[in-house]
Amino acid sequence: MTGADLSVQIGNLILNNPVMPASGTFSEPLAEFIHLNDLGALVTKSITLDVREGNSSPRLAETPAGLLNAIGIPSKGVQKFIAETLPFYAALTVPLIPSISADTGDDFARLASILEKQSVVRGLEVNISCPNLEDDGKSFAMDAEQTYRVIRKVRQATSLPVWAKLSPNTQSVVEVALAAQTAGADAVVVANTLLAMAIDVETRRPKLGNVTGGLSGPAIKPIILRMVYQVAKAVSIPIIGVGGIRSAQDALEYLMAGATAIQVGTYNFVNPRGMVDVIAGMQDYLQRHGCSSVREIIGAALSPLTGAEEKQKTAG
Amino acid sequence: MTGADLSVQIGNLILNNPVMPASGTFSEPLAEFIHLNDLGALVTKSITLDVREGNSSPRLAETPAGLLNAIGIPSKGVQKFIAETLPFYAALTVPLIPSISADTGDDFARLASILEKQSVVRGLEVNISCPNLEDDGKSFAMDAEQTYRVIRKVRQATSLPVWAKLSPNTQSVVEVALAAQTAGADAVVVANTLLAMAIDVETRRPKLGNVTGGLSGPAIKPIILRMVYQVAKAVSIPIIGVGGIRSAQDALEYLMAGATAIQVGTYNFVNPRGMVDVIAGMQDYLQRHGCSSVREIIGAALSPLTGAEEKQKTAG
Amino acid sequence: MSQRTEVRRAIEVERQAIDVRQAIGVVVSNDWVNDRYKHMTVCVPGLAQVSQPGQFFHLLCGVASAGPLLRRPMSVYKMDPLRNEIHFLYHVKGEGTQLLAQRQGGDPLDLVGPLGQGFTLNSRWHRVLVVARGVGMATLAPLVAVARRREMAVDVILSARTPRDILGAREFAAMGAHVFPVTDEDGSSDLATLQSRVEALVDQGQTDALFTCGSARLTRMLRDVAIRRGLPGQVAVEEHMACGIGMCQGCTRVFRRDGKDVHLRVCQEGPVFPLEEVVYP
Amino acid sequence: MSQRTEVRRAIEVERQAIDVRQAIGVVVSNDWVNDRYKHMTVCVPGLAQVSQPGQFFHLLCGVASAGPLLRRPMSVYKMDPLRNEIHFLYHVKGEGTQLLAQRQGGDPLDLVGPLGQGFTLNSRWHRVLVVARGVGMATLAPLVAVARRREMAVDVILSARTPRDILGAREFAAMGAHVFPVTDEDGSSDLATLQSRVEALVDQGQTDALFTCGSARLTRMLRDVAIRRGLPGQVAVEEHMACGIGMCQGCTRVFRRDGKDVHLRVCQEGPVFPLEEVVYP
Ligand SMILES: Cc1cc2nc3c(=O)[nH]c(=O)nc-3n(C[C@H](O)[C@H](O)[C@H](O)COP(=O)(O)OP(=O)(O)OC[C@H]3O[C@@H](n4cnc5c(N)ncnc54)[C@H](O)[C@@H]3O)c2cc1C
Ligand SMILES: Cc1cc2nc3c(=O)[nH]c(=O)nc-3n(C[C@H](O)[C@H](O)[C@H](O)COP(=O)(O)OP(=O)(O)OC[C@H]3O[C@@H](n4cnc5c(N)ncnc54)[C@H](O)[C@@H]3O)c2cc1C
Ligand SMILES: Cc1cc2nc3c(=O)[nH]c(=O)nc-3n(C[C@H](O)[C@H](O)[C@H](O)COP(=O)(O)O)c2cc1C
Ligand SMILES: Cc1cc2nc3c(=O)[nH]c(=O)nc-3n(C[C@H](O)[C@H](O)[C@H](O)COP(=O)(O)O)c2cc1C
Ligand code: FES
Ligand code: FES
Repeated sequence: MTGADLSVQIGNLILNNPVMPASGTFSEPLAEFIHLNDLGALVTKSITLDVREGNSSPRLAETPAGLLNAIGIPSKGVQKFIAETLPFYAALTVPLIPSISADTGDDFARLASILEKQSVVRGLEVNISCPNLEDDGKSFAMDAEQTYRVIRKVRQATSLPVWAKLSPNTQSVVEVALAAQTAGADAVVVANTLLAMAIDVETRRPKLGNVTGGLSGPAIKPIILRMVYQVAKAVSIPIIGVGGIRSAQDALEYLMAGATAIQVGTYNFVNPRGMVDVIAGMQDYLQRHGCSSVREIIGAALSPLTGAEEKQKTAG
Repeated sequence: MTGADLSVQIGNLILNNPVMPASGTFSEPLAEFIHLNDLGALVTKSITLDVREGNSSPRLAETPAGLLNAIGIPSKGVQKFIAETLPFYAALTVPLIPSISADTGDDFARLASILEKQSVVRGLEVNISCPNLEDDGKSFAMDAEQTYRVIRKVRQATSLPVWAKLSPNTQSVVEVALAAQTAGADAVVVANTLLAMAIDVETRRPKLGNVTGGLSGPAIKPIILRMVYQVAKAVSIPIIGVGGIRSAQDALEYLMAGATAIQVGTYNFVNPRGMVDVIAGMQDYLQRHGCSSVREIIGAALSPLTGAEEKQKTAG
Repeated sequence: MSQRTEVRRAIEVERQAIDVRQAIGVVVSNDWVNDRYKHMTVCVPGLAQVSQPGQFFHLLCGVASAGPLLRRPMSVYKMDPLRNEIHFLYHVKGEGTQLLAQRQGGDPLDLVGPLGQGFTLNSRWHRVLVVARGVGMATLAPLVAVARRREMAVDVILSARTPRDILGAREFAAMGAHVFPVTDEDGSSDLATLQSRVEALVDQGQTDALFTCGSARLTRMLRDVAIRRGLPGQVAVEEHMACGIGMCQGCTRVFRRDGKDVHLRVCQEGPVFPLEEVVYP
Repeated sequence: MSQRTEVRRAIEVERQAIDVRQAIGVVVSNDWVNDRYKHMTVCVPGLAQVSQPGQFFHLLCGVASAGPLLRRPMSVYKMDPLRNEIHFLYHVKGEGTQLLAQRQGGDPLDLVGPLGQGFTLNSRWHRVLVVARGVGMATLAPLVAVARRREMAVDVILSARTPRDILGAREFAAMGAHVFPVTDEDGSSDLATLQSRVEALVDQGQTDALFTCGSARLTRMLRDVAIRRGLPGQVAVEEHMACGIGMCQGCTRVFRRDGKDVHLRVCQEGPVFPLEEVVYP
C-alpha cells in the first residue's frame, strides 16, 4: 500500500512533509547521517549582515529534560554565507529557508533583499526572537508593534515567503502573531527558546558565560504547545510549531494543536536521525488511523468535543 | 560542632530555616511523614471566600521532568477553613501562612481581614497568579497595575505580613514585582506555574479536563531561577523562590540568585520527606564551605565577578 | 473518618514519632507471568503487617532523577507478613512500569504506603462475587484470599482477551474460590452475556456483596445489578495520581455521597468506594 | 580541510549512501578498574577500523527517555578491529556516567562516532613525550599504542593523586613505553617539579613532540615548554558538548590560529589541537 500524503502547504511553498530542522540546530554535517532531501525543508542557523563571534563560553548547560544555550549568533556574514554555504544547498532539492537576524528593521530588510537574489533560497525565517542579543533577553517579538514594524520592512523588501519566528517570552504571543500576520508574514514559527539560567553552586556563578540563555528541549514542549494552540485559534496563516519535539507523537500533538508543520531542534543533537524517525512515525500513525493525508489531523484538538466523543471520554 | 545558622527574616517574620511547602502541594497528611515543625513556614492551598469544586478531571498530566495540573482552586470556603483546618495548625509552632485567592481585589481584602483575626495566622500569601481561574490563563499578576491595585487593597486590610505570589506568564515580572513592593508587599513569591498543555494523540483531545493547566517541576526551574535573578536586581523586599526544587543544590541556586527563602512544590509528591532532605543538604553545604549562616550565600551570584574569580573561571 | 478525627489523628502523629510509610525495600524477585505482566516481590519490614486488600503503594520507578518525575500507584497483590514481603502484579505499559520491569533481585525500591482505604468485608456475609478484568485481578486477589480465610464462599469471574491472558484461575481455585473464566475470544466476556452470568450467580448463590476494580464498563454494569438486586458492592477506582497521599487534589472524581455530587480523592477517600457512589454520566 | 572540500565531500555523501556513524553496539563488559573508573568494551561492526587515537564517541547514557537529555563524549581508549570492539575508560562522575556504569554485558549502547580530529604522528618523529593526568590517560592510550607500533620511543608521565590512582603504568610498560609515575601524595606532580621533569626528559632524550589532554594547568605548562624548546605539541581539549558533530556551536573555544583569535568547535576542529594554538588568558 502507498502511504498517507504527508505534504503540506505554507504560503505558496509546498513541502513534501511537515518536518524540518529548527534554526541553529542543524548544519551541513547532518548530511553524513540522513538524506537531507527526505526532509520537508531546511532552515539554517540565523545569519547576520556582518561577521559575529557569538557569546563567550561556556555556551551550554544541561537542565532536567532541557538544554540551556547562549550561543548567540556567531555568523560568517551574509556574503561568505552566499559564497561558501549556499553551494552545498544548491545541490539539494529540499527547499532552503535561511534564518536571518539583525539589530534593526532596516538591516533585516537589507538581508532579505540580498538573499532574495539567490535562486536556491526559497523563503526566509525572520528571527525576531533571539533572547541573547539584547539587554535582559528582550527581543522584537516581545512586542506586537515592533514585530509589525520589522516584518513589514522584510515583507516590502522581498517577494519570498516570510516566516516570522516568535518569542515565548512574551505574555501576548497571540497579539504578536496577529501583528506578524497583518504585516504580511506567510507563516509564524512558534517559538524560540525561553529565557532561563542556571547557577553552579560550587563557584556560585552563572553556568553560562552570557549569564542567561535560551531553554529548549522536552521541558518546554507543554508551554510552546499551549502557545501554538492559542495562536491557532486566532490567526489564519500557517503555524510552524517548534519546542521539545523528540518523537512522532510530540510532532502530532503540535499538528493537532493547529500547526501545519513542525521543526525539530535539540533532538537533532541527541539523535542525528531523529527527524527521519519522526517522519516515519507520523506516516505510521496516519496509516494506523486510516488517514489518507496528514492534513486531516491539523487542528484536530481545536474543535469542540462532539456529543459522542464527550460521552466516550467521560465513560472511558 | 553546631551547624550553620539557617534562619532568615522576611518582613518582621523570622523563619527557622528558608524551606517551606509551596501552596497547593502540601496539606495535613504530610505530618505522617515529617515533623512539620522542622520547616521554616507552612503555606496552605489557596482558599477562597466561598465553597468551590475546582476543575473537572483529568486534573493531572505528566510531562518530561514536569507536572501539568489543572486542579483549580477547590475550596471549602474560609469559614470552614477556620473551623476545621486551623485547629490542626494551632497545635504547631511553625508559622502558618494561608494562601488566599479571589476574583476581585475587594474579595482579597475581605479574606485578609477575616483571617487576620485568627491568631494562628502569621502572614498571608496572596495568590494573584493562578493561571486556571480566568480566560486563557490570564491573572492579576500578569499586569503591574492590577498587581498594585490588589496588593494595595490587601495591604490596607491587614497588618499581617503580605507575600505577593507572582506569575511567570508575564514578560514583565520585574515591573510586576516592583508594583507589589510599592503597594506594600513584604515579600514576593516567584513564581506560580507556567501556562501549558498536553494532547492525547489517540483521542486527539487535550489531556486535561480544563484544556490548559499550570506546568511545575524540574522542567521550569531554569526559567523561574532567571526570573528570581532579574527580580533580585530590582527589588529591595525579600524574594521567595519556587519552581522545580528537588534538592539542596536547587534550593541553593535560588538563594544565590537572590532569594531569601524557597518553597518546594511538586517534589513533595515525589518524596514526602523532600523538604527535610533539602534542609539537611543545605546545612551540609554550608558546613562544607565554612559558612556560619545561610545569609552569607543569599544573592552570591548577583555580584559581578572579582578579578581573581574571573581569572580562575577562564583558566579552569 | 470525620474531619475532626482526621485533625486529631494528625496532631497526634505530629507530636509522636513519624510513621514509617516511606521506606526503601529490597526487590526479592521480579518475573514475567505472561508476555505483558510481571510479578514483583519486595522485602520491606513492617509494611505487609499493616496492608489491607485494596490499598496501594506509590512506587518510585526510576533511579535518582532518571525516569519519570512522579511515582506510580500499584495495588498490593499479596502481603506476606511472615517474610516481610509485599507483592505487586503489574502490566508493563509505559515509561514507569518499563523501568520497574528492569529491577532485579537485590535492587532497592523506594515505596510509600500502604495508602488509601481498602475493601471492607462484613462479617455477616457468607458469599461474595468478585469480577476482575485483566490486571484488575491483582487488586482483587488479596480480597479473595482474606474472604476465603474468613470462610466466605467466593465466586470469581475472570475476564480477559484470550484464555491465555486469564490470570490467577489456578491460584484462586487453590484458595477454594469458584472461578469462572470469560474471554473476548469466545464472546463470553461481552457485557450483556456477562451481566446475565452475574445475575444468574447472584440469583442462585445468595450473594451478599459484589466487588470489582478498574474497568468503567464492568463497574457500571455491576453497579446497576447491585442497585436492582439491593446488594452492597465495592469498586477499586483508578485515577491518575501525583502525591497519592491526599495533598494535591489531582486524583479527585465526582461521587454521589449523601445525596450530593462531591469531589473525592481517589487516593485518600478511595481507591475503594461503594458501588452505588460511582457516577458515570 | 578547506571550506570548499568540506562542501564537496558533504554533497558526495548526500548523493551516495549514508555513513554508518550512528550505531547500536552491544556491551561486552563493563568493569571497575579502581573505585572511580570503569572500563567498558562495546562490540560494534566497522567502527574500530576507522577510529583514530584522540577521536571520541558520543554516547547515549540512559535508556529511551530516562536519563539525561544529552549524549556524553568519551574518547576511544582502545580499538580492536579484529573483534570489532571499541573500549572506553571513564570516570563515574555524574548522572550520565552513573547510568553508563549500570550497563551490563549484552545490553545495547547507542553511539555516534568516531568523531573529531585525532592526534597526528609525523613519520619523521623518533621520540614523543606524553603527559597524562587521571582519566586523561584514556584519551592518550591509543596514541601511545600507535606510536609504539610505529617504533617510536615513548616517554609517558602519569600523574595522579596517589600511587593507587595511577592507571596504565603496567599497560604502557608492556607496550615498551618508558613510564614515569608522579603523584600529589609525594609532591612529584607539583607543577614546578613536573616542569623540570619534562624539561629534563626533553633535553636528554631528543623528544620530537609533546602530547597531553584535558587539564588546563598541564596544558599551559607544556605549551610553554614546547614554545621555549621549539617543539610541536598536541592537546586533546574537553568542552561541554551538545551535538558533538559540529552543528550547535556550543563547544567552541577561542584558539590562536594564523595569528588571529578564532572560535573553533572542539568537537569538529578538535578535540585535538596544536599546543601553540591554545589560549589561556
Ligand atoms: C490505586 C491504583 C492501583 C493500581 N494498581 C495497579 C496494579 O496492581 N497493577 C497494574 O498493572 N496497574 C495498576 N494501576 C495502574 C498503574 O498505576 C498504571 O498502569 C501505571 O501508572 C502506568 O505507568 P507507566 O508509566 O508505565 O504508563 P504511562 O502510560 O506511561 O503513564 C503515563 C501517565 O499516566 C498515568 N497512568 C497511566 N495509566 C494509569 C492508570 N490506569 N491509573 C492511574 N494513572 C495512570 C501514570 O501515572 C503516568 O502519569 C493502579 C492504579 C491505581 C490508581
Ligand atoms: C572529547 C571528550 C572526550 C572525553 N573523554 C573522556 C574519557 O575518555 N573518559 C572520561 O572519563 N571522561 C571523558 N570526557 C569527559 C566526559 O565527557 C564527562 O566526564 C562526562 O560527560 C560527565 O558526564 P556526567 O553526566 O557523568 O557528569 P555531570 O557532571 O553530571 O555532567 C553534567 C554536564 O556537564 C557535562 N560535562 C561534565 N564534565 C564534562 C567534561 N569534562 N567535558 C565535557 N562535558 C562535561 C556533561 O556533558 C553534562 O552536560 C571527555 C570529554 C570530551 C569533551
Ligand atoms: C544550540 C541552539 C542554537 C539555536 N540557534 C538559533 C538561531 O540561530 N536562530 C533561531 O531562530 N533559533 C535558534 N535556536 C532555537 C531553535 O531554533 C528552537 O526554536 C528551540 O531550540 C526550540 O526547539 P527544540 O526544543 O526542539 O530545541 C537555537 C537553539 C539551540 C538549542
Ligand atoms: C497540584 C498543584 C496545585 C497547586 N495549587 C496552587 C494554589 O492553590 N495556589 C498557588 O498559589 N499555587 C499553587 N500551585 C503552584 C505551586 O505553589 C508552585 O508555585 C509551583 O508548583 C512551582 O513549584 P514546583 O515546581 O516546586 O512545584 C500548585 C501546584 C501544583 C503542582
Ligand atoms: S493523588 Fe494527590 S490527592 Fe490524590
Ligand atoms: S558540540 Fe555541537 S558544535 Fe560541537
